[in-house]
Amino acid sequence: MTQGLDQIFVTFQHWAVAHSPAAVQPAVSIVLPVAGILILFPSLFAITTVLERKGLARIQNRYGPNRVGPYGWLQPVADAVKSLTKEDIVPRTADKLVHFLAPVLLVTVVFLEYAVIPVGRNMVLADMNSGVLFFFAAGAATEMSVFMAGWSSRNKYSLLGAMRAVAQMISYEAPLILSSIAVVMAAGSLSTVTIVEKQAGYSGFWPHWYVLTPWGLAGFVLFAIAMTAESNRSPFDLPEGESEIIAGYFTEYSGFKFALFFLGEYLEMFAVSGMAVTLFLGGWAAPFSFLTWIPSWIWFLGKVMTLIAVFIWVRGTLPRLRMDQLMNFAWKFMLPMTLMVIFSAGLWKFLPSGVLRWLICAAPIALLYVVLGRVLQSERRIEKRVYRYAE
Amino acid sequence: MTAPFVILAVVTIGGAVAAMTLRKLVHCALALAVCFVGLAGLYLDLNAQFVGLVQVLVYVGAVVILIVFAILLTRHDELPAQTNRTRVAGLGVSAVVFALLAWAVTAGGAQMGAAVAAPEAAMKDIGGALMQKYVLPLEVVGLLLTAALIGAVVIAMEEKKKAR
Amino acid sequence: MTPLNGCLLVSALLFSIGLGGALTRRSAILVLVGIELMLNAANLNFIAFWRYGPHPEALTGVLFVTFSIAIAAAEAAVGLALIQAVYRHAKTTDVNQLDTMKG
Amino acid sequence: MVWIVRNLWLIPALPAAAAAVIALFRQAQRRLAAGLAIGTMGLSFLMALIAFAHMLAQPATEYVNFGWLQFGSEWLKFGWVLDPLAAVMLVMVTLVGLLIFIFSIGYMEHDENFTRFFCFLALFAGAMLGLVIANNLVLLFMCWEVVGLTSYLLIGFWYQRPAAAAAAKKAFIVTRVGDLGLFLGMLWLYSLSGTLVFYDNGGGCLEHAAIAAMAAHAAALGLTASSGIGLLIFCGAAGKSGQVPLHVWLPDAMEGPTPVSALIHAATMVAAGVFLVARMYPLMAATTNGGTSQALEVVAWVGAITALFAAFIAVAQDDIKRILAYSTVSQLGYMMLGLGVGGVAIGMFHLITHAFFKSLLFLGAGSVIHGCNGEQDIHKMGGLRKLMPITFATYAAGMLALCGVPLFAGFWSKDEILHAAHGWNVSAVPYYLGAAGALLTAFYMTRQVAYVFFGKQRETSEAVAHDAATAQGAGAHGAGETHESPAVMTVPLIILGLFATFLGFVGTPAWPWFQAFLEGQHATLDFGAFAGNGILPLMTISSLIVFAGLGLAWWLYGRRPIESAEARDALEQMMPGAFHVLAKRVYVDELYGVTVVRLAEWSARVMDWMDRWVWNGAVQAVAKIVAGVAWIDSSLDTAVINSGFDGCCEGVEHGGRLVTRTQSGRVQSYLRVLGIALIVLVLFLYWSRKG
Repeated sequence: MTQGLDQIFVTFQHWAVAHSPAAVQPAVSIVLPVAGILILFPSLFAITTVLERKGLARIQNRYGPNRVGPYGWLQPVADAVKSLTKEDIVPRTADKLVHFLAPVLLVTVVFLEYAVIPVGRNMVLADMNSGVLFFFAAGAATEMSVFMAGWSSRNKYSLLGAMRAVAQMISYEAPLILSSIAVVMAAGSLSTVTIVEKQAGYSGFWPHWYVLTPWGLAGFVLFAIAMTAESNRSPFDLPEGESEIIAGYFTEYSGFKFALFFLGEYLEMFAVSGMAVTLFLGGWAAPFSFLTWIPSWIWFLGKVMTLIAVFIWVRGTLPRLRMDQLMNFAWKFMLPMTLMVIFSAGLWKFLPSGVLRWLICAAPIALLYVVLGRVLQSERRIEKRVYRYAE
Repeated sequence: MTAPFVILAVVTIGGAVAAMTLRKLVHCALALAVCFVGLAGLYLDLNAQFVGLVQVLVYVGAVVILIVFAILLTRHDELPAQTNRTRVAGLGVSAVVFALLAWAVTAGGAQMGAAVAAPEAAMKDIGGALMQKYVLPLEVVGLLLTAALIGAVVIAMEEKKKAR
Repeated sequence: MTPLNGCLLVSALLFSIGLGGALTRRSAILVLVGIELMLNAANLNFIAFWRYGPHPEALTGVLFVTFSIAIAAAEAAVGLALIQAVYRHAKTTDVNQLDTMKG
Repeated sequence: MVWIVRNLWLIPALPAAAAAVIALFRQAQRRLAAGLAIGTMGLSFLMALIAFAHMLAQPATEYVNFGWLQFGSEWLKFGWVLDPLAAVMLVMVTLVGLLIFIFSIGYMEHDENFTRFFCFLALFAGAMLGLVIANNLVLLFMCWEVVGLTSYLLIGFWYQRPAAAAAAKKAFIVTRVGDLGLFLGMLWLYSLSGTLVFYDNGGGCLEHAAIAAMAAHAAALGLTASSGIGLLIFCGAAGKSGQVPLHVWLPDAMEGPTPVSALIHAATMVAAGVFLVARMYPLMAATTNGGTSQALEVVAWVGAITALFAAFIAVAQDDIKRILAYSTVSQLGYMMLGLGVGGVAIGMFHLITHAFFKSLLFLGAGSVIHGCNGEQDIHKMGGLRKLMPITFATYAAGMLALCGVPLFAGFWSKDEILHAAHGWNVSAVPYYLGAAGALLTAFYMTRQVAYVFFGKQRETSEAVAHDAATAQGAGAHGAGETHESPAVMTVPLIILGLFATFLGFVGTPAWPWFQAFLEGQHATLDFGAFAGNGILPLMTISSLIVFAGLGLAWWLYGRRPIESAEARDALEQMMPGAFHVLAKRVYVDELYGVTVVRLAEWSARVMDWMDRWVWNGAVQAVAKIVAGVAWIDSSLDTAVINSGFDGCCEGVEHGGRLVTRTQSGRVQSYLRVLGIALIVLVLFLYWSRKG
């Protein structure tokens, strides 16, 4: 029973392939899962927008959307209708082709990233030899679309926003990739499926997730910070800092293209969350051995949504950073920390297991954290804020 | 000569031609990105998965972005076209080079490699080779990248106006 | 035409396009782009020879290209930094006007 | 091998490393420099104590050797040795050094070159400790020279003063004379024994096999080889330890800062000569028949003569430090005498006690000078007993110990030397010389104390201001009242005073613990030993001599308080001629001036003449010939070769002008040429393959 439920989508795919004409069988076996992804994540996007607006509203002590449908749950439908029917305005001086291509490229590339994320047991589009690499390569292409959007709009704010976004994404790509290298080292593979399989299995009822090791924990935190920045989410959302540069690189976008950017951003968020889950949180594996009867895809989606909830929570809590703080943080703090995480993962691999190994591997990370904290703080004098009032 | 190869080759060459002929520099850079993606596709088609993905990651994700930054930071007016003489000379030289190379390929490359069984470049093997046989080049490349990083920063850094 | 020859021809074409660009375009950045193209043409050759060569298990071509990409990244960074510095100095990136060594 | 022996090298290495680090400091980093020097010295002291304790538990000769460098098939081995001798020296040097370092903080506090001073001091300490533990004569010689270098640097520390610079040079050159002997001795020793390692599993040069061979080997002039080598080595020792006739540098060395005088020119470096003799004692004492060797005879005679000679000069000196310097020379003579007549233990015992009380006296003198704002003339002091009570008390303890008043440290050690001299089977004269020296010692010390601490204050404030202005450094912090020194200076004085008073009890005839320790035996307490061997009568006699000296001096100087600084010396009134000769230091310097220096000057003049006329003439002649040949050559060149060459040059220039046109500075034209070159290259390769 549980087995059946777990593999229900796989079984359905096999069934569909088996019952289609032989000529289209390969096409069907490819199209079906792609269609699954194309349906699943945009609908998650719709749900998430409502969740986010409601969650933020609660944090800010107001109601949030509550007019459309029961408790406002049909709000995304209204949003979709609105953006589809709005006039698509393109600035006269804009580079029209590039202006059009930018959102399309973004969504395309982000969808590509889902190819290597295992959504459940046996549920991955392409079990690539170097899946993690593919994921980051595709992610690197999103920078191009951001730049195209900003440049083609012929708007200073757009261009500034694009430059900021690209600088930020490049800067945080380094810690993002480096912190995942620790996992790659530990798993001995770049394949996402293998990485998840390495984390399956339990000691007693306790899982073998990488987040439960010292380097994994530090790596996960670093990865989470970097992926927040990579997906331009608060508190790293300066590229669209409305108080300074209106809406950043999509200032000149409206209607459906704007919706595509919006969709792209959320899909990117789901994708990196999915990657974080895959790398550190055991992918689709259940957190405790006595919970394995719940289907794997439910676990995966649950973990992703938990991370999304954290994203929303962080967005409602933290203020936006300044540009120089952002860069300093990436290069002076995140980068050394990730390097130390890699070192610690190497140590972990060669030490015999036990409490001592935990402590030895945690020590360099903690030490570097303290040292970096001291060094970086020593540069600036933290003083009590002084208020000055006009006469 | 499979269909994917032909398509990717056309994309690559088209991107390259566009990158070298378009008037607007940013368009050139974007065309260059297209060319690099096509090349990455060619690598994947040739079973070199790792290299293909690295090509995208490094060239599209970094080099093209770098070029774009350089273009935006060196704000300039549209440059007038080359004089005819230089253009003809340059195109002539490159055409002769191509003719020579194509002739060399068609005349001399035939004895090697009709279809061979696709070799496997497993990530593990590449990693092993990098860490064992090629560990010294790897370290040297690391050093080179560090030096290039520092050098690029030093060169491009705004010269401080001498105070006092 | 064998697949290898196809690859080599594409690579030769790519090389010639890069060379032609580097010879005719006036912007220093595009000259650099042309050089990048030539480099990539060489990389394509390596991969093609690795794929169709007698000893693919040695991985030489793949590794060479990996190193070459790393070096190309460094080269691009330094080259563009140089163009920046030159631009700041001469207020142009036209290679035809950058013909003096005096500062 | 225990830890301390394996790591004995750390004892010299620590201060030496500190010196290297301090050398990098800026002048302003005074506390850091002093802290580092004192800290490393303290660590060395602790390690020396451990080494000493180790020796105490198991007296033995332990050593570590390692190959340093290879030439041919020979290995030059370096290493260190720990035996009771080295252990005692280590403790003494580190303790005295530590105290003097601390004292220096106070003494040098106003000097702008404070860090440099500590750098030199630490370097000195490192080299001295290295000298003590060296297990190789080469290593010892290297340390010996470094010690000499630091001595030079520190004497000339106030190099702005011509006197200091001259004194530094003098010290360096005079000791070099002795070092030449030492070096010759080393060469001879190496040629005979084939090794300069002291102890090396029976293969060392101080071990039985080598010694026996050298004692049997006869050299010229009726000397055995071992005695010859011993005498040459003694030359070095005499230079370092200021034995007659090489003593002239030591009094002048007092131009250096007082802590330097205390550390280097009283306690440690000058004792290095004595230590060297003690270290080489097996070689020096070696005979085939068991009698007294010729080398030791010379040592004893030189020592005895020095002891008396220097004591005479000390009687008539005015400078507080100069008196102490001559006293040091005299006492070093006693040590040599002790070594010559009695053996290692007797000489070393006096070395150790002397190190403590003489450094105490020097530091006390330093304290006095510091307190009197740089004044050094004893005539201008006086009455300091009340103004500087701590200094006075400790100085008195040191003075009594030096005079050999019964129960003080100096009494036991000096008495032992006299006792050994009395029993010497070669001659009785050294004993009488020593006894006379003891009388004079008591006399001049009492004179000095009477001048400095008793009577009434004689200096005028004007003189103080003048002296303070001229004497840079020492106490040059402006004119002020005579005052007691700060605690950082008095505490080392008190510690040294305690040692000076009580240290002698480790080596009394009744309980000769020290001597036994050095000889690796066990000491027993036996009061009966006083009775035997004529000890008690001799002790009584020497006590009487001492008291006679004290009384005589007190009668001359202490009876009436000395009233004014210009008053003539009591002794001068009695015997003006003799006093004058002594005050001029028996004209030894002048003698050297008319003999050695004049000779050197004369030979230099001869060389100059030779250089100017003989060699220069030859060189000039050769130069003229060469110039003539060159002229012929050059005319050939201009006439024949140049015209052809000019033509070539013009051709090249034209060609260059043509080629220059291709260098337009345009990148793309270069690239184009490259492309064409590529085409040509491919075609060339193709054709060459075909052909």
